Amino acid sequence: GKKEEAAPVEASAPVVASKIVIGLDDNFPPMGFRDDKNELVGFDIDLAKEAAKRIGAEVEFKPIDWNAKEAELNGKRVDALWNGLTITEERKANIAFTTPYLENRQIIIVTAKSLIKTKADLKGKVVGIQDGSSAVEAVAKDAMTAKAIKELKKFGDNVTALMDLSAGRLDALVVDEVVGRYYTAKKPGEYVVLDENFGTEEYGVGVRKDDADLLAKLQKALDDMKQDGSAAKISTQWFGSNIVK
Amino acid sequence: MDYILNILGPLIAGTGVTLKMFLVTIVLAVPLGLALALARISRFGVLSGAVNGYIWLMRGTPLMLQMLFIYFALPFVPVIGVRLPDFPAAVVAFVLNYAAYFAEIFRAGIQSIDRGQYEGAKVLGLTYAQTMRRIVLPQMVKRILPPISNETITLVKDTSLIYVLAMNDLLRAARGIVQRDFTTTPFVVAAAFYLAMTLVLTWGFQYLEKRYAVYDE
Amino acid sequence: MDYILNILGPLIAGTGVTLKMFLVTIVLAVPLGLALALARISRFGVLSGAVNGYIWLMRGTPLMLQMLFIYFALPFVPVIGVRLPDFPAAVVAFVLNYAAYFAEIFRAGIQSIDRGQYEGAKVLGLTYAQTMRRIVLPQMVKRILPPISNETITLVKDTSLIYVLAMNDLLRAARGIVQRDFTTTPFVVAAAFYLAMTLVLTWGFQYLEKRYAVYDE
Amino acid sequence: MSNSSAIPAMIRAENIHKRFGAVEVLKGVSLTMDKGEVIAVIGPSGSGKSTFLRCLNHLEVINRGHIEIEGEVLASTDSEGLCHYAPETDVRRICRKMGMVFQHFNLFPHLTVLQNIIEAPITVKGMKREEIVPVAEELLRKVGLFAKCDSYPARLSGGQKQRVAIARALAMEPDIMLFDEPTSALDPELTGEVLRTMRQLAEEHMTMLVVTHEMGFAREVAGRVIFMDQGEIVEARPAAELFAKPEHPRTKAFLDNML
Amino acid sequence: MSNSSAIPAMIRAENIHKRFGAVEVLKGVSLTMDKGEVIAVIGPSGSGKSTFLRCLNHLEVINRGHIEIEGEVLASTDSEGLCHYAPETDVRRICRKMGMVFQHFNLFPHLTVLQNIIEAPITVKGMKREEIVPVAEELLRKVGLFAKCDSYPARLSGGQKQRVAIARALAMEPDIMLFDEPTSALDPELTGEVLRTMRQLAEEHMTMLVVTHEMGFAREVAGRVIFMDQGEIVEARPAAELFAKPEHPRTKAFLDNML
Ligand SMILES: Nc1ncnc2c1ncn2[C@@H]1O[C@H](COP(=O)(O)OP(=O)(O)OP(=O)(O)O)[C@@H](O)[C@H]1O
Ligand SMILES: Nc1ncnc2c1ncn2[C@@H]1O[C@H](COP(=O)(O)OP(=O)(O)OP(=O)(O)O)[C@@H](O)[C@H]1O
Ligand SMILES: [Mg+2]
Ligand SMILES: [Mg+2]
Repeated sequence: GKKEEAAPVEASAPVVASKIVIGLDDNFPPMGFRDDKNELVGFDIDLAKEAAKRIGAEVEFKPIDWNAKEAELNGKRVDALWNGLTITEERKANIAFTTPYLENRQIIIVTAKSLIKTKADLKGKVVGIQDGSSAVEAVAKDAMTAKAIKELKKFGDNVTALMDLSAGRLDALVVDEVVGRYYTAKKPGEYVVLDENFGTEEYGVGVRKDDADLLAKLQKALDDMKQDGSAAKISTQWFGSNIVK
Repeated sequence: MDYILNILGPLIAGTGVTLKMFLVTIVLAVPLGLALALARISRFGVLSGAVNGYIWLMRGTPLMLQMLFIYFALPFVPVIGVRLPDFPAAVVAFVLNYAAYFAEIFRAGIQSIDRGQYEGAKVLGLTYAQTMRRIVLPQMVKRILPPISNETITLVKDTSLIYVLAMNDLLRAARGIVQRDFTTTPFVVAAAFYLAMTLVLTWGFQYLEKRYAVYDE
Repeated sequence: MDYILNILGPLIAGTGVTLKMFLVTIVLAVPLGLALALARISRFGVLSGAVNGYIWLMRGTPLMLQMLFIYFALPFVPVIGVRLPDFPAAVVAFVLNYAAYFAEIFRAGIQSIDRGQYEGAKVLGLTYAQTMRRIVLPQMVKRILPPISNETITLVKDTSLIYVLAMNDLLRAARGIVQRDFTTTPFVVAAAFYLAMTLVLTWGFQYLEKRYAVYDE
Repeated sequence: MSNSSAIPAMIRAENIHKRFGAVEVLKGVSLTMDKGEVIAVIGPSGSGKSTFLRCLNHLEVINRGHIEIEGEVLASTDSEGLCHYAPETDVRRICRKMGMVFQHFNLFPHLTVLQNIIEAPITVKGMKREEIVPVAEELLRKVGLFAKCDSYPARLSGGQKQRVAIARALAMEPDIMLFDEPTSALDPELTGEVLRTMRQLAEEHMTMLVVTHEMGFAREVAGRVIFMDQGEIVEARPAAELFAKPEHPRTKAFLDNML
Repeated sequence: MSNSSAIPAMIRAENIHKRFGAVEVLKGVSLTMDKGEVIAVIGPSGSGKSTFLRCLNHLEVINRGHIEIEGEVLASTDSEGLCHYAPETDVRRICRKMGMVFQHFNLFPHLTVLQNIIEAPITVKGMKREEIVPVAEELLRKVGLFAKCDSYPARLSGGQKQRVAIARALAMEPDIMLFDEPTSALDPELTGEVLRTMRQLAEEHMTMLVVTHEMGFAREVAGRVIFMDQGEIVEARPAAELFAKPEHPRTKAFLDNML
């Protein structure tokens, strides 16, 4: 009986998106995470709420395993991915993106005592990244450095990687700037962000490729929010300045 | 200390998820396991063989894969395919998996009952079903308490696997806070919670063992 | 089919990690578990109590937390603190954890040996150590094969926990490819690999059970 | 064969054959037993005594032969040598006419003495607790164990267990009692109590078929004694005769060894 | 008390007291046994026969009293009533002078018959396999079980198991053999073989202390018979005398019940 159930979803989704289910990694501060009351908060959360309001749709945030984001989206378990989702060529094959709303760099974090000052110093070193994050592709793209480093360790999350960095088993960590800055701010003086990075990339909201209607609506809402300054306000609230693009 | 009080909220919520998962699994997997065990020892070769294969498959592959399969792949399977939300999907996977483990324990327990008990019941005129219900299964319970207790304690911790479906059980709640606050204190608190749950279970099973100790064998 | 051949490389590498983890754990945890079991049943109350507490702690908290503790927190513990690389840290955690489970199985096995066996050995002049080595332990092996077999099969799948220390076991290798290629085929292949490993283990234990069946009890 | 107007035999077994794998354990055993008769079956270990008893109440399935209990056919063999049993519900009903007491008691360890006795009357006969409890208590008084009503079997001595087993069988009101070496798992001292109970049953004209090693009991209580060896009945005669002068040399050798 | 110039008694037990919790099971039992003597211990169940035997070879620890084996002190009680045992290695050496045969055989199920017998001589005495195997084979021939050398105990009948147990004890060349109801777990038919083996040992002048229910054996083989009841020795007299006219009414009542 599953076909009957699935059919109305397909039929109704493009017409009126009365409710948008947004998939996110709820362990991804400061974009989306849980506060002490166990409620979802974060920059992307606020942004998405505002956008939904403008579309006139109800919004539901559904925590997903970030590793399974494509399956969640295309299995119609969520309608949009909105959680610091980097726009990449590979992902474009499976996901339709809005235009970028944030610019992000893949920064390199080392300990304060570290002798590593440049990308070149990573030669022969052990470098960590979060598995499934866009840092994986960013490092892979820089073939020269990728070849030079001794080992690329893929961690389940960035905190484990940072702890390993502190423990000295890891020499450097490549991570999204927004995330990296969040953590380094928690332990002032312990970490240093290198000047060089693994490139700039852009965050966008992802929807199913056949869901053109939702994409258009989200795009319009985002554009409006950028223009009337409400996006800037949210950014200032979370990052202390407006970094929205 | 204040910090611990602050994070207690999400951790208690996580414990709720863990307990809910645990209880629902136990309540469903035990009867299913018993049914599988009875099918496994039945005289119908086909049934017994099928159950045997099922048990092998369930015990031979990781529970995580089973869960991912039921969540993501099942909707595309013809006929039986159904798209389950996360909690029901996790429950189905856990129940199917643990029922296989329980079935093996039940089977061993049933088979450890002396043939004399069956013969004693038979000469009194009890049917096979009556013999099972009134004579064999009640005696089995006593014998399987230790392995069931083990499996149950394992289940408490196994529930944390539901993180792959992004549900916030105790362990994942703790990881969430660790990532938010960049400190390992939540892990220590979570460990204490797990120990407490294990302790309660251990006591529960000790009580049961004592109750069943009124008769020796 | 071609696709499966393509992804076989990383999956086989992952299987290697899984097997290495599995074998090292078994080889170390079995003797440690035996030592713990003997300590547990010894007449020295303090030793027995300490081991009891250890087993409770190890079985009561998630292996993942134990692994994180040994990897990250152990270096800061005074005296015994040591900073272990990932594989050794995982091995230590697995061995300490599984030794606790094995210890309980061994203890139950030893205690199931009839008192008459000890008395028979004693009147012949065997010391306690000789009685254990020559009479009790060899008989125990036969009885513990089924639970040990269960635990071992569980271990094969448990090894996938080492992903938290960023190691690429079979399951994680499969997940990696799934994410990269956006297809679930690698999971199916991984499941087949797990089934194969389980099958080999099952056969191995069946062989052992047959060998020990030369004597009944 | 059985004529409905005559009083049917309690047990009529004819030409029973039983194989375990390739080994023929019963090679054509026949026995007819009348109401109130007490028959003792003796013979060396492995001669098939237990197997014969177990064939009578369907604990073993025979390969050939004919079994009738109180005129009802349990199993029969057709002209082509195929053995047929009655339908399952009939088999269960017919077998309920026979109570059985095992060498190892086979009490239910998780039930108290009283519960052991009332279990089958309630479950099988559908009796009410209030009906059967007084009966059970009466039976326990009879075997001298009323005080042990609420004990679990593990707390009883072997002799006490066996007497509970007898009471349990009697609670189903069987017409025939089968005993398979009821005292051979007991210490010699505890044997007496059980034999006393069995003697009492015989005095009340219970039909009893008893496999036993207790020659004293066989001599005093049994009307007929059957000597089995190697799957056959070698001699079947009144007890006094058989013990006084056994006809067959095998019987003689066996009795010499036992006494 | 024991004079080193005289031949010491094989067993000298004096005033043995043994409590289990609050229950006093042995209330001052004394016995002196000379070389080559065969003594049977009889008495009702629970009278302390097994406990007494087990105290002699340190399977139970006494609370009070004095035990000497071939002149060596195993346990003694000082003037303040405290009981002392010899050092552990001495205890082990002294107890090795006594072989013991249990009611339930206690054979090692994972070892073949031959391995059961050679295990202790190799492990305890450090003998070589080549030395002990011929001895073991000789012993097995003696008890009539040479053909079963490579069988596992589970494949043997009860009587065979018990004879292996006897051979196993003899392989350690004890000076004294203790038997605790060696035939009471056996079918009556299988008892004979074991009793024959024990008779043979008695004929070879082995010193034997035998707890038994076999009155026939006690009467024929034992020099003295000891009747125990409620933790005390009630009567200890030559076998013929005790059976012919027991002095004590308790002995008489017991014998009447048994025969
Ligand atoms: N289930 C079985 N499978 C195979 N052989 C069996 C089975 N039950 C009995 N036998 C064999 O059948 C033969 C007769 O056994 P049965 O138990 O009837 O003898 P018995 O006269 O009762 O002996 P005992 O006095 O030792 O009880 C024996 O050789 C026995 O080994
Ligand atoms: N380990 C024990 N703990 C407590 N009580 C015991 C223990 N062993 C024996 N007893 C008790 O001591 C008493 C004497 O027992 P023992 O076994 O010596 O008697 P017995 O004369 O050998 O009897 P039987 O003929 O039944 O073997 C009994 O009442 C028994 O219940
Ligand atoms: Mg029999
Ligand atoms: Mg005794």
